[in-house]
Amino acid sequence: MITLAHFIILGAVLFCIAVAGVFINRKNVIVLLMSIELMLLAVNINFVAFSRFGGDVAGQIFVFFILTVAAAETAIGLAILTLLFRNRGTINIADIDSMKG
Amino acid sequence: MSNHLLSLLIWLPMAGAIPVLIAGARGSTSRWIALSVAVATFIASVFLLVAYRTDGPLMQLVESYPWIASLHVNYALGVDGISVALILLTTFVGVLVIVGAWDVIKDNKPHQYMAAMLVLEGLLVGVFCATDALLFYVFFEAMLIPMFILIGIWGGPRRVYATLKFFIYTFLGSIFMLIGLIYLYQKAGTFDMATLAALPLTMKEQTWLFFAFLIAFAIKIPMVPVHTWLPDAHVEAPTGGSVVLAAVMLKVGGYGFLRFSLPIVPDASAHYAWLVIVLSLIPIVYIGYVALVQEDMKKLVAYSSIAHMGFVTLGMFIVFMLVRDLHNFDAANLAMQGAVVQMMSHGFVSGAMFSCIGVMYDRLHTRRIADYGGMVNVMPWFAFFMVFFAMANVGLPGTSGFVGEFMVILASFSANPWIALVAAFTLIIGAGYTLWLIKRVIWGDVTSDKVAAMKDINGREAFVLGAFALAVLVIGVWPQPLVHLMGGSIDHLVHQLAISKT
Amino acid sequence: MLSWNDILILLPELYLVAAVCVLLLMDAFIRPEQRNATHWLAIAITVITAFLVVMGQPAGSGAVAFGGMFIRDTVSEILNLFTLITVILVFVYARPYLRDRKIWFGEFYVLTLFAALGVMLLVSAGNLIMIYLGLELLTLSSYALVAFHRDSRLASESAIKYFVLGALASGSLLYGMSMVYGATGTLDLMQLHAGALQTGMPNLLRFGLIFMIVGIAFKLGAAPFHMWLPDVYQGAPTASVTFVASASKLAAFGMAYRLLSAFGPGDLLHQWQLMLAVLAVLSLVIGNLVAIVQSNLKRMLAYSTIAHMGYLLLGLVNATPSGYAAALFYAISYALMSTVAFGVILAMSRAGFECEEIDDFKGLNERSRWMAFLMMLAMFSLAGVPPLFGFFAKLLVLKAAIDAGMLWLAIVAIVAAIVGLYYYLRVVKVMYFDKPNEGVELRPQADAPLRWVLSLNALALLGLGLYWGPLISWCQQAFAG
Amino acid sequence: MHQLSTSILLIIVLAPLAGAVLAGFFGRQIGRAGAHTVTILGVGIACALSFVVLYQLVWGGAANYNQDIYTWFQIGKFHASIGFMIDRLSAMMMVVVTFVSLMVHIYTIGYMADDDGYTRFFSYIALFTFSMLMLVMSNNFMQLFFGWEAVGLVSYLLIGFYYKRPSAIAANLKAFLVNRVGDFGFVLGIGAVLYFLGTLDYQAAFDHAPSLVEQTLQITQHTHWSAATVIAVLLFIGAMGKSAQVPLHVWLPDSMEGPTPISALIHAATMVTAGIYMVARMSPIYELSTTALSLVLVIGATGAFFTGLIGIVQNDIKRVIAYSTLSQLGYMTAALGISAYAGAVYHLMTHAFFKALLFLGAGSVIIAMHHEQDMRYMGGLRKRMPITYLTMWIGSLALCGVPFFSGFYSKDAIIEAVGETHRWGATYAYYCVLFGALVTALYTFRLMHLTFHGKPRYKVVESHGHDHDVHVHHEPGVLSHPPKESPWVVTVPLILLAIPSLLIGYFTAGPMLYGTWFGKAIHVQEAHDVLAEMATHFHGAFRLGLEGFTGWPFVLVVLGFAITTYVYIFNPPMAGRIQRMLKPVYVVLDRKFWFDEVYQAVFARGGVKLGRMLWKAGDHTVIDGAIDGSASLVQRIASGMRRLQSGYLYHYAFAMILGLILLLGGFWWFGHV
Repeated sequence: MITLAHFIILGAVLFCIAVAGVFINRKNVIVLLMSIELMLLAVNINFVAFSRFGGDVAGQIFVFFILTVAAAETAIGLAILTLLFRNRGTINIADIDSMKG
Repeated sequence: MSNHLLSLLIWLPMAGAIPVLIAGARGSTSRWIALSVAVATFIASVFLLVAYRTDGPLMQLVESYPWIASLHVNYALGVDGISVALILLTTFVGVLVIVGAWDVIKDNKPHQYMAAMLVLEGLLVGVFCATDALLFYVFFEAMLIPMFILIGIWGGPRRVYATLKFFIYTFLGSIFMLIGLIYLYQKAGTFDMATLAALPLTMKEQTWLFFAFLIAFAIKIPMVPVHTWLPDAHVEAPTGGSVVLAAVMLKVGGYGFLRFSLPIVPDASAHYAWLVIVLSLIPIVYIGYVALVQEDMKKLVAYSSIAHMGFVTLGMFIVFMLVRDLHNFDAANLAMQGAVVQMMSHGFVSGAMFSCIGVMYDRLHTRRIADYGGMVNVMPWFAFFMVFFAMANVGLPGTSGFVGEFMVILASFSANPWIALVAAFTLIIGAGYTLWLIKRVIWGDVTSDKVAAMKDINGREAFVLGAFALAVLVIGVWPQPLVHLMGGSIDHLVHQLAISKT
Repeated sequence: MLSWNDILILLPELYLVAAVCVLLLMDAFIRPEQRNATHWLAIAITVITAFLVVMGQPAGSGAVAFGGMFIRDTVSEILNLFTLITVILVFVYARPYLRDRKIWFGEFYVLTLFAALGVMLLVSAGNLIMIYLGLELLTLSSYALVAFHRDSRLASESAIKYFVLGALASGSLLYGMSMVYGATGTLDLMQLHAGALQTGMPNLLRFGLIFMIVGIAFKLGAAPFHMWLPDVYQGAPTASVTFVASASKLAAFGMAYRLLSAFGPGDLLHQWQLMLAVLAVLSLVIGNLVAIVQSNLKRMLAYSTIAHMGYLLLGLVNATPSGYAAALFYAISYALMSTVAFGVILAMSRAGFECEEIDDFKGLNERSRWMAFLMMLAMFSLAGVPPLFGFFAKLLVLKAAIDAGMLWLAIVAIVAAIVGLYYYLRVVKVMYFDKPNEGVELRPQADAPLRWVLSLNALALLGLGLYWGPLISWCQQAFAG
Repeated sequence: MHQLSTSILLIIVLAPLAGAVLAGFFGRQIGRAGAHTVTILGVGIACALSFVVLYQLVWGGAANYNQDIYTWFQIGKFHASIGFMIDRLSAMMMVVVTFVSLMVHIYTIGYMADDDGYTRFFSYIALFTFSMLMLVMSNNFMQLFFGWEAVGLVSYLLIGFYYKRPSAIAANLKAFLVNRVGDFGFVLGIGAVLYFLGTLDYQAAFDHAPSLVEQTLQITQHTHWSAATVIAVLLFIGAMGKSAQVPLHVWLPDSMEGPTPISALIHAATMVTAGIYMVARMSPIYELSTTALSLVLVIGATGAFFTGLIGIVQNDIKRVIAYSTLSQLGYMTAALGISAYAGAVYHLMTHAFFKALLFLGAGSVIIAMHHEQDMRYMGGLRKRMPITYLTMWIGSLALCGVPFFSGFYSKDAIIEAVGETHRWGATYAYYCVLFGALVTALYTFRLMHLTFHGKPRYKVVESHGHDHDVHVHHEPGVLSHPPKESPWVVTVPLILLAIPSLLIGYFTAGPMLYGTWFGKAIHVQEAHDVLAEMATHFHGAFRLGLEGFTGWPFVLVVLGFAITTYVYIFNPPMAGRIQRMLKPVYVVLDRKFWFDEVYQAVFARGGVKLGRMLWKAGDHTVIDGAIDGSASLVQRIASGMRRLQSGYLYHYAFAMILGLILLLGGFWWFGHV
């Protein structure tokens, strides 16, 4: 029997993987975008699960919005990425440190 | 007009700063405007003397308008005898610093200098007549800005260090007071100072508040060990800045004690009076010795200011011993009068001393004692003034410097002879550092060609020094009018202090 | 379901959407030389929106539209109004800057107005979904604004940093929302309190709250979620930063207020109060300390923002109407102060000269007395020196903290203020006490609207300092009842 | 009984002040003659009116005057005012002050004729006269202190009159500071008066004085000091400063740096006796404390003998007289100490005349010697300046207390009275004052011999023109002109002073010393009244004079005369031999008991060293160190913290995660409550 707890744990695991991806990854900005996408998916799983088990449809509607916004977000992310590559010739995270302190 | 006399005194100089700035740096227009504004303010302040009735109610010429209605904060002004005296001091000095700076900063943004002075004057008057604690605080803090600018732009080589130190030090002190005021507001629901003075407070609350106030005013006045900003600020400040700083701004600290520490937290003040007394006595001896070895004239006078202001706090806090332990109200009145008269007198004397140093500095561009010597040979009139003010600084009877010290020493003998003993030590050490300075600077043979080429004071300088000298002499020879002016207010305060609030 | 009334309530936002679309279209058809038309039209749109905001204000405690999705009350009115005012300021200040750098495109206006729309939706949200949508509209537009200078290495770097961290933060916010939804079964802010009271999963609720606070703190820029702020302020075009520093702080306050107050009184309240207190302390300390060692003025202002958000949190911590009012007052004052500071930077910069190093301001008083004076007003106001506006804002938040029984927090705040004083004074020192750099031409832009509006903006700091009674009454009234 | 007129009293005070102001501020306009005219006029009026006042009081039947002129301050019941108390004591002082002052004014015309600071000098001495009158005419402690300090100020200015001389400006600083040590006690004394008696008014204070007996001052838990003793001792500390009592006497010899007329006026005749006058005035208080009186007695007697000893080895003619003044002040103080206030004041008066005479005479010699003051280069002047010589002799004999001279009546009375007293310390004091008479004779006759007798030891080189204006000697004892008698403006005052020096004792000793001439101005308890006891043996001044020839003091004076005459007239090399023989003693005296050296080391250099230490260690290291240190600490922490902002995205993200964990952890710890 798959309970709510399983979904929540799955969501939490995905969220943690996503977060880990953001700060452990030191190479590529693309991977960051993927991690962010993953994080939103974790959230979506949570919403859907709560919606389903709570018998309230609002959560699932929220998920639609999240998916839509995520698409826009990714678009902007990729646009910035392009810009970055154009200006600096690299998308290596470890190289992006001209401002600090 | 008399209904809005206080507002006029505050806002006239501040508004006057605007045309001064507009008039610009060229020519003397801006200076003439500044001078006429300052003179007008002084004349207006003389009307205070006419309007103020010594037998009248405690706070007079009251103005009160809601400022922040929803917080019950008022633009509330009023004066008692002490305020009147201090306002007169402020406006008097205000005229003299503008005259004193007339030619001196001619080439370095004179209009900004004059404007800053006028703004400062207005704010200082504001401090002395605010009867709402928040309004007081606003004036109290705001005057840091023009002073900061004055020292920073027209100051000496280390002006930046000095002015930052001055600003941060003072800000540090006052912001603790702000916390205390907010706490009081929370209790009383108002910033009205008279209400706060009547507010019952437990001993614990009073203790916290007392220290909050103490930090603020101890730094301002200043007391050991938070005094080190003063010598630095004085040394670097332009002459006018030093004069205002010493003559009026330090008084704000003493005035703060009178208006906040004493009436609002009398029990904690009484309980910790010993602390303040010790902190007042230490400078009299410690600072006296430190002043003795200064090589910079301004630093020496700055240190002597600290020692003299020790008498102010001493006088204010032995009141508690006198009224609470000994029930000697006459001596308490004497002590309090002494403290306030000392404030006035120090205003004139230190202002004059700094003006004298300014006169020398303008000619030789150095403040080192060793660079001078034998001034009496080349500048006899100047020497006359300098020696006169030195004698006032020493507290010679017949000068104002004597009156306050004498009263405080007499009163403190009634409180505790040992306190008087230490306080009276100033007679020796004060004479030591002041007259040694005079010996090295004024007397002796001319020490260098540069000194030999110095010209005696001109009419403008003579006017400034003469005005100071007149004030010093009048108070010294006949202090009764001043004493009478403040008598009712001080008596009321002293009686208020006898009553416990807990 | 959909009624005319709902439309009327939402009229300013609806108008703005439509007008911005028109603006976008129009801009596509004009030649670059005619950009002024876009400029003035954008300003006109903003003014009209602001007018609608003020006129459309329903009496009393507010109105609700779209089944509780949208709340129009005095809080949203105040926030909307000041957001729109800052937008106008941004437009006026930015024009010469953008023109000099040849990035004077219509998109700037469109993006800024969309961001403003995001703010308006966010602060009027009555539902978690609306919060999210408003927030994303604001942030996505902001990302683009930050990256607006396409050829700038620093701008793209700051954009990517902003983007990644911002996405992380909104992920966290959403994750928190999902848990709150799970625990309470509702997305409606008005029912959240009731849901929280009868929840069967209090721990889940608390977890959710914490994750949401991360999102809020990020938006505010409170430590330790502040890391994006210095880099964005430094790297992004000053024109964009002006918006990010002012309007989006108003938005952040609105979001924090909507979300946190929704939980209502009770156990949870104490927890988020305490958490905000911790964040406040960290922000005050880190912001004020690190600002001291900055040499770049924009970066210094970034750290100063962090510190100021610490003060703002002092008001929120109080969690009573008067505390919220203090925080709102603070947010407004901060928005007005930072626009002046950035406005002066914008006014002093020229093509090839960003005028963003503190040393660039050396001897400004000798070159431009008026600009130096305006900057001085901003600095003293930021430092909290009376009689300027910033002081009274500080006064109120300190009072709020003390009223909340957190005297220690107030003392931390004032100690931090003393430390903070130093770097503001340093700017004044540089302008007034130092000699100008040799060979550097320090001259403000000759743009008349810029000069006039900037002067007005700066003098408002003084004016509102001298007479801030109506404003605080308004703020208090917003939260009363 | 009629009242003295207030306006007359005011004129007495204000006339010299007006002169001083005119001469001081308008010296350039009115010129030299104008300056001396206005000041002499002012002081002359004061002098004449003082005589009038004295006449009215003594013979005219006027009542004592005690009125306030104006209120200085009124705080609660405390009242300070400017006012006058005129009784015979103050009237006598007024006469002495104005008379001597007038003489000095006239004398100055001659003495300062060549000086650049002519008008300034007249302004100062007129100002001094004003101050001194304020002091003696005061009716309250505040004004007393005013006068007290004002005379100190003028003294300061006059000692430093030749401000180009380093020694002069060192001396005036020293004088002021040492006086301030005394004032330190004096102010506290006034504080004590106010505390115990609740008033600053003389009359009220004296009326309440008996209540002091029951009052004490708690010093520590178990120590209580008698109120009268406290007041008396504190006030006496003031007198020690002003009247140069051991150990605060060090300033007076150095004060001889000032021009000679003021040495006569201020540092011999009037100002230095202010302390004596003050104690006499306070007699109702002093009478209540024998402890304090014993202290006064011992200090006075010590000064009378030991400072006189130093005078024997001095070579500077003015310094000899200065030490003589110290010694005579010791006599007066000793007289106070045995409750013989009248004796002290009486000696004060006679001393004022003969000591002023001696100083002015010395000044006359100095003019003649072209400002050479070293007696080793004088000698044989008696023929060249007969008037000076003669008047100096009168002064000397008066000083030594040779019968019938004024000094005899006052000084012998003191010696005898000390001998008659049984107060603690009186025996010691008696031997001090008795052998003080021998010492007096030794230095006085040594001075006379060295100056006027024997062969001239100066050389006259009449060569290069008229450079005597510049008073430069390339070599000591070399004069460009032979010495000659001074002009009449100098000699007339000498003569006018010689008359009272010679006669006044004979005519006034009866009433003033042994009678009740002072009336209630001086209060002595019956048990203490040694003078009254002596009065029972008094049968007229003439008989007293005759008896004087058989007294011990006269024997000692003769002995002193014999020794000095032998040593300095008949056997001059003997002086050097004695000096070598008594080398240790000589060194002690020559070094003046090392007072100056010790003070210099401990107070002057020690103070500077202490100040420097406090400044560097306290202000700089500790306080500023703490402030600058905390500033740089903040800076360092900030630099450390900025490194956290590494610029790397993953660090930023990590910080956010840490923040999240922090909040979660906080929830874990506190959330379960």
